[in-house]
Amino acid sequence: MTYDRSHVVLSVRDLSVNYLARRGRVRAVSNVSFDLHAGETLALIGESGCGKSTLNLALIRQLPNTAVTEGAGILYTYRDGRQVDVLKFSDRAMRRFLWSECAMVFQGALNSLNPVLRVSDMVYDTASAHGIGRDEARRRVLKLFEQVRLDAARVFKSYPHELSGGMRQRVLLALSLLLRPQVVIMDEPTTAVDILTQRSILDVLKELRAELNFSVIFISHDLAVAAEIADTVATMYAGEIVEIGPVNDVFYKSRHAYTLSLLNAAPRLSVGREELMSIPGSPPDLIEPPPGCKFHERCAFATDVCRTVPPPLVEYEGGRLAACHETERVLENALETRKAALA
Amino acid sequence: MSAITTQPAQPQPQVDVQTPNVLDFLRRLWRNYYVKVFIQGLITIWAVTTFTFFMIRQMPGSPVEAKIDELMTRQAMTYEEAYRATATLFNFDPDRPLHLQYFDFLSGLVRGDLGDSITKGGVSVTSIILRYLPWTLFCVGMALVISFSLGIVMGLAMGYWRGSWFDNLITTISSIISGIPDYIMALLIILIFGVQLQWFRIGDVRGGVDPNITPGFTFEYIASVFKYALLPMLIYVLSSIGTWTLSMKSSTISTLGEDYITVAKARGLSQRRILTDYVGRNAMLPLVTRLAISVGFVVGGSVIIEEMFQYPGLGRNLYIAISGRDYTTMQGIFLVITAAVVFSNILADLAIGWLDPRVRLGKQEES
Amino acid sequence: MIGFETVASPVGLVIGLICGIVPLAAGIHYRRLRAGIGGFLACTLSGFACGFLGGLPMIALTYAVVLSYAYVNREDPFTSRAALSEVTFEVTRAEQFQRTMANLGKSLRASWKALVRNKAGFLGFLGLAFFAALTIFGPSLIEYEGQAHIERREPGARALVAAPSVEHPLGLDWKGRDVLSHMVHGGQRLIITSVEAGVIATLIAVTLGSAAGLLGGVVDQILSTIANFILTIPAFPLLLVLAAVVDFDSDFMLAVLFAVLNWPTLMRAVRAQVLSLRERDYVEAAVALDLGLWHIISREVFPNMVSYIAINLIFTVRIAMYSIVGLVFLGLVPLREPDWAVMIFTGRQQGVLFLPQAAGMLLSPIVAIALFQLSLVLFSRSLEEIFNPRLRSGL
Amino acid sequence: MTPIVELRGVHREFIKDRERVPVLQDINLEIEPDEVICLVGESGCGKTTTGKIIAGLLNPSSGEMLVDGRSLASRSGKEEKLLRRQLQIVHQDPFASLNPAHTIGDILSFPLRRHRMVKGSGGLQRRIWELLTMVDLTPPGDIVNKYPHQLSGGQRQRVSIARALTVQPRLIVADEAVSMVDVSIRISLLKMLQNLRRELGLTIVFITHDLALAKYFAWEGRIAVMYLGRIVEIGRTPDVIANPAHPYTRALLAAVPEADPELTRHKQAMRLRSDDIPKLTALPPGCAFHPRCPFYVPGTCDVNVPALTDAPGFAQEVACIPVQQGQAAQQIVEDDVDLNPVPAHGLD
Repeated sequence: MTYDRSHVVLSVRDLSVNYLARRGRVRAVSNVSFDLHAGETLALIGESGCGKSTLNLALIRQLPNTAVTEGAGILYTYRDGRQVDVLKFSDRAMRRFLWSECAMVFQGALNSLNPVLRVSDMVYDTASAHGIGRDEARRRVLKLFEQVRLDAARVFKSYPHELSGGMRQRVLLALSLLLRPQVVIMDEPTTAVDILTQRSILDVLKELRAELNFSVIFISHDLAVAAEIADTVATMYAGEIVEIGPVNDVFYKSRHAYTLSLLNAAPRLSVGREELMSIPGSPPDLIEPPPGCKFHERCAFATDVCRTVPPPLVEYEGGRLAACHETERVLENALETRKAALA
Repeated sequence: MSAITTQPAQPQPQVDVQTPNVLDFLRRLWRNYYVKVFIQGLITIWAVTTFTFFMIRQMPGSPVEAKIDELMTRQAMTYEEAYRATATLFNFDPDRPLHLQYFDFLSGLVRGDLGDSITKGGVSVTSIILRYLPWTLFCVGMALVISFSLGIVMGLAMGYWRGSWFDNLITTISSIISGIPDYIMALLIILIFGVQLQWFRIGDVRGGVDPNITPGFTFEYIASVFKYALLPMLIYVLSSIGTWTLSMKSSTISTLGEDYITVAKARGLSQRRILTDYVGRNAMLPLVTRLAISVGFVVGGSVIIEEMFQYPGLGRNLYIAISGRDYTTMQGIFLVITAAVVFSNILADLAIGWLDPRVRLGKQEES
Repeated sequence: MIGFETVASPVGLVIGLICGIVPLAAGIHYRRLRAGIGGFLACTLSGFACGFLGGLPMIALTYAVVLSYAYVNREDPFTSRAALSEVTFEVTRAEQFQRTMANLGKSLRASWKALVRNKAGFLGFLGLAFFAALTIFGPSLIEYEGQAHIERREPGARALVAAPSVEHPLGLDWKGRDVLSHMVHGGQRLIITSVEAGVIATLIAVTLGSAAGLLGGVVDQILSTIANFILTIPAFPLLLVLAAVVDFDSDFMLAVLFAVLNWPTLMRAVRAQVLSLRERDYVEAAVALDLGLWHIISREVFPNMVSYIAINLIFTVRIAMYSIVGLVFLGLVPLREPDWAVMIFTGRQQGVLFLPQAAGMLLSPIVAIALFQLSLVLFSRSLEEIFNPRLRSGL
Repeated sequence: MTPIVELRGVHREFIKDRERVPVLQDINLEIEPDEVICLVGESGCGKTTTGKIIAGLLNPSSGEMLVDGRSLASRSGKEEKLLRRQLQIVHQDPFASLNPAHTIGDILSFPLRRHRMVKGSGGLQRRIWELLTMVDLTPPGDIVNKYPHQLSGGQRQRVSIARALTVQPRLIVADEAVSMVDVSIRISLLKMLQNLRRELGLTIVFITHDLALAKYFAWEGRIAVMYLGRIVEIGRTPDVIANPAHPYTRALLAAVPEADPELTRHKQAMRLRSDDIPKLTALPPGCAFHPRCPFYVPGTCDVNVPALTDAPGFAQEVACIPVQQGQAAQQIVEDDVDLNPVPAHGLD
């Protein structure tokens, strides 16, 4: 997949989110920065509790009241070149911005649709909130439904519970593209569906992207799905982006120990017998995170420096960033693994 | 090549193409959900009525005996004479075997005749019910509508702006008033505002309407009806609104946690639209069932409140009938209340099916 | 009924004092003086209130709490970060007993913390404690005035009933008797009967609901049909009829009758709960481990319904009190003094309802009943937190 | 060797809304002692029901289950209970499989006490500590007095396994036991299960929807692929993965993305004739897969139900008539999935 590297659509600068809990401050997301280019698909991968869902809700400012969002800015560039900071929007402006510029596909397909409304009602709702007439909305959505391989006329008149899980997910996909946004955020869109359904959703997504050329932030814990559809991959651990780069580089030339560990723990179908490595321990407490690198307690490469000094996010060639003290050793290890796999 | 073993496909279940007969028709009728529920309801009403019929006749002290004693002492009749006089007066024969009385009652019931009141000679039970039912319906029904709609709106607002001063204030008040029984509340209001503070005179609003005003569709009459119903209505509202408010609040809060609310917000819908069609409509669903069920209990009114305010409703009449051992009236009022409860349950079912498409589908599949 | 009839007695006080020595000694031994003294006082009071037998469980609990404080600073091998090879598992019976008691004490303290944390619930608890103290200790402190006191009539006054004064803080009733004495003596029967009614109804509901849920099939169908049938009958009017049919000389009969009419709602809820709990994975695991039906009921299903049942018990007690006071108010049950409800009834019957000076006589029982009901509602708020281990540990 | 568990012609129906739902049809399966067998398939294929039947939690509607070569019904009540106890299950959801009301120590002590597996309270505590150490929950003293909600998903799953081990089972059904825990925890759980299998001589029935995981875990064992209540293919794991016979298995394998960008992008998908999965209440006649199958032969597949037998060119058993007749084999090899593509993108 190719995309335009010169045009940045969304630029997230130093974003942090803290939850106020009884026990203290939960640092769910800390100092996250990244750029999303036009037509690019960025996969955020990480385990549950790493902050990826919080990050995506922060981007569209839909976090609950207990969360405090801080940051230098979420800069968005309109098609006409105007640049705005999403964090500075008024509520009204935010409502206009949402969906028409940045739409979302959520994880639970059943729960994402209002059970008492028909699909058509939800389409009209969305359209009228953004000043689009019913006929226009209908015309657009029927076309989109066909593009996502749905029985357009029937689905349009259905209630959510009358559709299967895969159909609902595709309805959401179509609905997210109704206003032709530049950015679509997808939060684990294929997690709750079966393998063959996942396949058809991924295929549809690829087709739509080629045709409509929108940018995608794809959130997933599934490395395989990320490997298939992402242009750029960002690994998140304990609320931070620890590594980011083009998909092949991150997968074949990992520079962060956590990314490498995740890859070594992922079984592959088309490789014969394989030895997988488990990651010891469990993710850290986000209220009192460990000092130094947050991953050091579970890391095979950890040294004394890792236990005390938090590693900075360093830029390497080819748009790569990684926050790891032992990046050279990790890279060496990754290259060896790759060589062994190819042999 | 290995031998291929195959099994014949299992035969398709055959579609019933029998000629329709009565049994078949009944079976299909039974399969219709609403017909089934309706018939079940009728059976329940019959069972409850039978139960109350025999229960009521177990009550010690019959009205006839009381009357016979009175006639014998006052008019110096013999027992025989007094007995016959009472029998004609009461239109009721206490010596008639119980099961025959029961069959009389049932056959009357089938014809829509509930018999005559025992203590009020010549007045039919149906006319008593028709005379007093509207008062109760008006007073309690109005109160129910007010407290439900107010409760829904307030609960929705409280849940949506959770933790605001409005929420905290109303939650506290609701918890307190929902914890106090209705007649205790009535007494408190009468004693504090009526007797101690003298804001109103309780003696002025006893009964259903000012007896000096001629009934009619006049402003004066209607105003009087409202004036007399105001206090009991206020008490009904106060004693039930807390529960509605708190239930709606918790229902709203759990609805707000649903993904589709977040999605609706992410779609940029206006707050009003989200509040009504997304939060409100879904949060209301569990309450609608309870509303429909409460409608059934409207008919009975509250015996104590009506007695306290001498309000001419069914509840007070039931109390009078019980004290006077007026079997037929008691029986009639019980029947009306039971029927109301049964049918409001069916109504609840219908209402939820109407409001919630998921349930609608379930019904169709079942039938 | 059981044990509560014996109201506070001096003998109980002596026994309580003696038994209080156990926690006191434990407190001194483990250098937990405050807990020890608290335990001593608790024993003394509970002994005083309920006599020896009623106070015995209280004494055991206080001892447990004191021990649990003692265990805070002691190194228990079972909670240390030792590895398997470093621990000896053989312990004496006494040590075992102490550990069990300490664990009991810990969970009691956790419950107390949960109770205190919820402000509304704690307020309700204080209210209930007040009423408990009033009805348990009050009667032995304030003498009951059963006889009329005509001599108290003010010269020129039309009625005996009088507003509150220094001598009679709540005023005089229509016979010139002290309202305060009636308040103190008149709550016990009403409260106990309501609680009895609630407990019986809950027992019926839980038993039948569990049976219907666990056994299913025909049993379930029959029980559910009966429940639905009773639910259709308007309960309070039927209670009015039954009040005439059944002879209400005994309060217990009243409670039973109420319970018979009011179990179905809770029964259906319990049934639904059991049905959903039965489907849980941990129940299935218990089946696979062949732990037996009794274990599944008592250890897997029941503990997860306790808070639900307790909340419903309180709700049923409220309804019971509502119905009983209502019956008295309508004059449909035999009236016996002293009783809060009877105070309201006679006040209304004697026509003093609209006399401003009768406020003390009428408002006292009304406010008491309202406050008691309110306390129940508030208290039920914190039950969920007390019984749920997840909420209790304050996560 | 006598199979530890054998299913013979097992059918299972559920009644839902007065309709019979045939969840399992004609399942024949022999599970050898010490073996790892994986049941894979999409939701609704009956794998969990099969697992529950094997664990003795459900009885077949018809057909029978044999334990050690004899049917359970032919044994005395006591013996039956003992045998059933030796078949244990570990559930999918770590948040639902432990009772929130009890501490971990209590949860483990119930079966130990009930079946008198230990002596005295000292022995009980020692055994609990041993079990926790076995499932790598150390130090045990940290865990015994905790409630389930104080543990992480992975830790809870370990407790579930320890609980199953209390009764010294011979077979454990792991029903999606790792699908709800994180990727980083998953492999260590699987490794622990493998170790336990080796040390205690356990038989493991591993149920999963994740083919890659099944391949990893059951490499030395067998895989059974299920579709709409039937086993459509069964054989040694390397055979099934490298050389799938049934078109459904092929479709599944082709659909799974791989955690390797080049590999996964060069994978060729297999287009099915339909995306709709038939309802269990309205199963198509003949082979249930025929409405979706790309190799559908009219007049055969929609009439006859294929039996699970050998097929030419395959080491495993398969239930597909065209494959059994060797008709589809050539066609499949020609235009189907390239399962082991050489990555074009190397180490540049």
